[in-house]
Amino acid sequence: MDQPIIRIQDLRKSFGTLTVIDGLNFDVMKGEKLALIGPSGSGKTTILRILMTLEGISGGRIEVCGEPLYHMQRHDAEVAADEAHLHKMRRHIGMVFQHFNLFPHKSVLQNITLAPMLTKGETRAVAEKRARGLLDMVGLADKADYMPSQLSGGQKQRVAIARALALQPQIMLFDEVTSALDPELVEEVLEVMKRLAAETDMTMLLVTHEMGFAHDFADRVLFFDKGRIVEQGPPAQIFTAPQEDRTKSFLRKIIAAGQRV
Amino acid sequence: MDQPIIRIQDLRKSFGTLTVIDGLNFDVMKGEKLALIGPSGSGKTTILRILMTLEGISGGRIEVCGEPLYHMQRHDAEVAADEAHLHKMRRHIGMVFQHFNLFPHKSVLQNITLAPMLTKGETRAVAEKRARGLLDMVGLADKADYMPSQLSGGQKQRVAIARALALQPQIMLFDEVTSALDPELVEEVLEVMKRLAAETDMTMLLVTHEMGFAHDFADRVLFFDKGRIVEQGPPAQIFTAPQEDRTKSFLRKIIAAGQRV
Amino acid sequence: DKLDDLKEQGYVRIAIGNEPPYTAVASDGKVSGAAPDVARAVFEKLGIKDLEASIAEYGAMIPSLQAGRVDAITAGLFMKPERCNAVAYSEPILCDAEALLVPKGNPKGFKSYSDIANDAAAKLGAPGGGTEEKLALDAGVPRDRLIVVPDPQSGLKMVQDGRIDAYSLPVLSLNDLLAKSGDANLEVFAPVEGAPVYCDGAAFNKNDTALRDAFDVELAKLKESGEFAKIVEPYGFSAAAAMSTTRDKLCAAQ
Amino acid sequence: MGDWAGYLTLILQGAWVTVKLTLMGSALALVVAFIAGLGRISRRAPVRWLATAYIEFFRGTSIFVQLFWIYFVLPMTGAELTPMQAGVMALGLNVGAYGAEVVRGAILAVPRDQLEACVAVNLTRFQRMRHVILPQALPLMLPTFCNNAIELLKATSVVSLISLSDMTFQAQVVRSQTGSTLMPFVTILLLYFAMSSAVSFGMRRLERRVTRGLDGVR
Amino acid sequence: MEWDWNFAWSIMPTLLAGFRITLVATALGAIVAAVLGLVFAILRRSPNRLVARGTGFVVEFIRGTPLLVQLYFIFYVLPDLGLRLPALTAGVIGMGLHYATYAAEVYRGGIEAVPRGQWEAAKATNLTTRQTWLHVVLPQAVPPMIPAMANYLLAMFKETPLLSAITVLELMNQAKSVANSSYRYVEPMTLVGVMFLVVSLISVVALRWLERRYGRISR
Ligand SMILES: Nc1ncnc2c1ncn2[C@@H]1O[C@H](COP(=O)(O)OP(=O)(O)OP(=O)(O)O)[C@@H](O)[C@H]1O
Ligand SMILES: Nc1ncnc2c1ncn2[C@@H]1O[C@H](COP(=O)(O)OP(=O)(O)OP(=O)(O)O)[C@@H](O)[C@H]1O
Ligand SMILES: [Mg+2]
Ligand SMILES: [Mg+2]
Repeated sequence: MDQPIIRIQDLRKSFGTLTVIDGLNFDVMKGEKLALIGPSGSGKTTILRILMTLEGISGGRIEVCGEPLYHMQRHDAEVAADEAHLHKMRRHIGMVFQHFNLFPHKSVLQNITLAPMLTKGETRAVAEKRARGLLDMVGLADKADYMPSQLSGGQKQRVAIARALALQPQIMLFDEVTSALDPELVEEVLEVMKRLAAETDMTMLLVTHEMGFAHDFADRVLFFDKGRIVEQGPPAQIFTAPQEDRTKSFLRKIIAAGQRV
Repeated sequence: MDQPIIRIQDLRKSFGTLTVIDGLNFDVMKGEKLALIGPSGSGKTTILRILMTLEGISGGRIEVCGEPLYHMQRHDAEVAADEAHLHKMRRHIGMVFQHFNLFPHKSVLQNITLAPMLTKGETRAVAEKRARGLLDMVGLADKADYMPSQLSGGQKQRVAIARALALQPQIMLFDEVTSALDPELVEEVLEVMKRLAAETDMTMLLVTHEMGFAHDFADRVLFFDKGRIVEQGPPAQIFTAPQEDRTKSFLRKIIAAGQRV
Repeated sequence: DKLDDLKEQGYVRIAIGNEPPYTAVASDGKVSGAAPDVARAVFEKLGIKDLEASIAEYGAMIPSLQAGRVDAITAGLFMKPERCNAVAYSEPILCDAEALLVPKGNPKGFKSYSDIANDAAAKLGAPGGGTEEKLALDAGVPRDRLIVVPDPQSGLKMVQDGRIDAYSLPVLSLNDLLAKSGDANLEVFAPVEGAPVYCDGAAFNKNDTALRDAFDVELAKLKESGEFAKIVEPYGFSAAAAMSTTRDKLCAAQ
Repeated sequence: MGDWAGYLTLILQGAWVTVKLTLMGSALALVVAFIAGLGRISRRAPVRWLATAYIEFFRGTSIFVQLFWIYFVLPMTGAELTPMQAGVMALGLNVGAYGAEVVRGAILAVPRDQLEACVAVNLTRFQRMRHVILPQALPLMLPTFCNNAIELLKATSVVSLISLSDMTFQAQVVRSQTGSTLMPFVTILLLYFAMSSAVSFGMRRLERRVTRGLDGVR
Repeated sequence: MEWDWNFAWSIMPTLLAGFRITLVATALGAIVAAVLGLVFAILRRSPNRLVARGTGFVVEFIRGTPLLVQLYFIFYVLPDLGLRLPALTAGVIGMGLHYATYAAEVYRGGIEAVPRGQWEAAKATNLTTRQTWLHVVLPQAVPPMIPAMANYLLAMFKETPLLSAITVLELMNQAKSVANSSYRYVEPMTLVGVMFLVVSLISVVALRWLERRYGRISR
């Protein structure tokens, strides 16, 4: 078997006195599509944010692409990572946020080309070429020169996906990328993501409340509660034959609220 | 047949140059439960806001409980209503908002008793007694002394419903009361509303994207597009055998996005 | 009339400057100095026991009088024709000549305002709108070399710091200033050549000439009795100078 | 050269005048700020114009000029004010104009939702303001009010123009009488700083009291 | 005291000369304040506790004490310590320093108003700290600051009369000189008031425009 691309060992995270993640372990294989589901406050977002280095850790160890994320070697000892190490590691990872977080003062095209030009030293021509390709893929080829404020939520989110892809990370993190969208706009974003999952061998971690989408998208589903994995397995098993009571009751409620026509 | 409790005649509403409602006509019977559905921007919220007198009208006429809402008699002529007339008419109507709009500086109990004490001159004792009864009904009897910030979204919305009910209006308006809630919390609010619909003969107008709930809740469904009623009828007909193309395509999209497990 | 009002009220409000020896404020806040002391003596004779002295900027004094905020000014506000038009002066009280505060040995040899006007690099400090400013301007000192100094202490400091080459005030003011500073590197050149001796008087509102006349009567008695000299001479002022001239002369002078 | 202790007392007397000016000026400013701030958002156009004229005038001209007018020009119209009254009036009206904008801003910053909720439960205009809008606007105003109070404290030093013996003025007197520049100025710098620190300390405590129970709202 | 048009007219050239100095002092002071304010704002965010706290204290001290006293200090006390500044320079530095403490607050507010999501997006696209500031944060933080900065510019303009205390011959000082030598106060003082008012009213219109132009950024 391959080396896992993400390895989480005994991860702990507290905010002040509140322990949000307490001794978490799991591995992710290269190319795997993972869906993280679970009730509000169970720590799903926190895990993605930790992987993106937006949040520090309180304990444990994470390896990404075979290298420790929050630690580094110095004079034969392993010490806490500095900003330079984090910067290097972030090359491997991209993230799409619930609220898009586009740069409002830059055009759609500039949103996508900014980081490649600055962090990889790409020329404008190269960066723009790839950006246009990505915009084409997310179905927004004609919106390159729009400002984010001129786009609908669904369009914004598709730009955000293109922006993250532009850096060609090996791992993509998606945090409830449709939950801030009007119901009618959800579909267009999920469409893009489904295609992405099918066409690339990128590793993907997805946090979502859209159970149907999680089902179609994921190779493996992790059900979280209170910062721990309660149950995991292939979607067919989790959604149709959950083992744990907590999983069952969660799915029952979601279904009652969501599936109403 | 009874006199309708709401009668909307040739209603027009523009924001600046944008005409949002253009020649709308419909009546609501006493005790009727109406669901307003339709795509984003079709004017559903605007209609409720006009009924609540949060927005003025640009033309047409509305009668509530047999009296004109935006007009009044003065010296034998009908003139635009003044604040005093609106104040009088608002007695008949209550509204629950998408974002709850609780008063953050008042406790749950005070949120409910404030208006009855101020507008109807009820004593604290009377107002609190009814408030506690209402809190009991919405399942929050033990939260009377909490501040809104200490409640979950679902709890906030149930308080907001109790607050509107405390004034004992004849007509209740609900504008997407669950769309700002976490999926797991939607059910508890819909539960309360279902009970309310079953137990009282209050007239209710509901704007929602929860088609399942609209189906269970309403006596009649109005499908709006671009400020006009495209189609109306009993839920069974609208949801299972829509006549208009616009209705069909709308329902198809909503179903694709919503029904995923 | 005004005098009766003041008697009834029991006190008179005067404006004084913040410039020893015309004014002195003791560390307990008690106001003395030549100008208030004379005023106190005269008003006592007029039957008004108390003096309520408030320190004001020179520039604010005449407006205060005109606005009825004070009943009189006794502050070393020298009589000059324009001022005589603006207020009603008593007979002369405190007389003094103009002087220059300069570095020790008067290195640039300033003896008159025209000396300063002729030295293209020289800067002169003087109170804004004061007699010295007017004399210097008349002697041809250009506006941009004539620095408006807010108060004597600032003027002293500016000479010490070399910001100005000379600072002009009446002789006694500068003497007092220099004595207090204890600075051996400065000296007072007095009197400025070509500058007349000026005298101040108590200034009243133009409408209160009756009060002014009453004041004059008592002031004359005070001068006669020698009491006047006893008050002003300890401060360094010459009683004889004040008694040798009159308001009419001073107000007519150019 | 002299008796430092005595002259220090003189400066402290000035400090007392400064404190009185600050307290009374702030009280006046507060009242004026609410009147003009509410006037600014009145439904009646003439009230709005009046409030706007007052605010723009007092924010537009320098406090020196205002002080001068109030002290020297107003008496000619028959209104006789003591220097203290004139000082308080100038400071209060000047800072009140700034405060009015704070009041207006804070009221407008209360989310529109709240106003709509008030309409939906049928409160009258006065009830909305009194029970819902102002209680929420107040905590938003306090930090700026604190700054305004400190501005007012600092502005008291200009009253020396109208011969009020405030702290700065007394320092000038001491400077003339003793010939020392350093000592009086250092003393009053420290005293001013102590006063402004006291103002911000008091305001912070007040703020904590007013915002209690409002946590997590905004 | 009656209003005398002839007199008012005759003193206009003098007052306008003072007005020029007032404008020069304001402009120079504004530049000092803008630059120094940024320095204060950055030092206050320094990871070095001592630097951050020390700057914080200095800023609080300057902001808690009157500009007038600070001007006296700079002009009359600093020469004792060997630093003798010309009057206008001292005034510009004094005003600049004083208003820099306000500008620092504006910078801080503008920076904090940039949503956290923007910092996070910058990190997620792996920009360095410098790149984040330069390309993401400052372009969003600066435009909303402009109205507040303009406001302080106006406030500073109105405080220039304080410079008369350190012998700068600005508008108010000229007016006082005129008043002292002519014994007419109403005309010069009123004219000064009118000049201030005219500038302020023009500024208010300009400010409104700036607020509309830069006050809000659509996200
Ligand atoms: N910056 C923070 N400071 C304090 N507590 C935090 C912070 N971020 C998250 N938390 C807490 O950590 C817990 C887990 O939060 P997290 O956002 O990871 O949950 P989640 O599973 O993503 O929930 P949701 O489905 O609502 O997004 C919650 O209790 C939350 O309140
Ligand atoms: N205050 C306003 N000013 C200008 N336009 C407005 C205003 N309020 C609503 N509109 C416009 O009126 C139209 C109808 O809005 P409305 O909120 O009633 O739609 P809706 O059917 O409730 O949509 P949604 O499902 O998104 O809530 C929209 O185009 C909206 O942009
Ligand atoms: Mg989350
Ligand atoms: Mg709506």
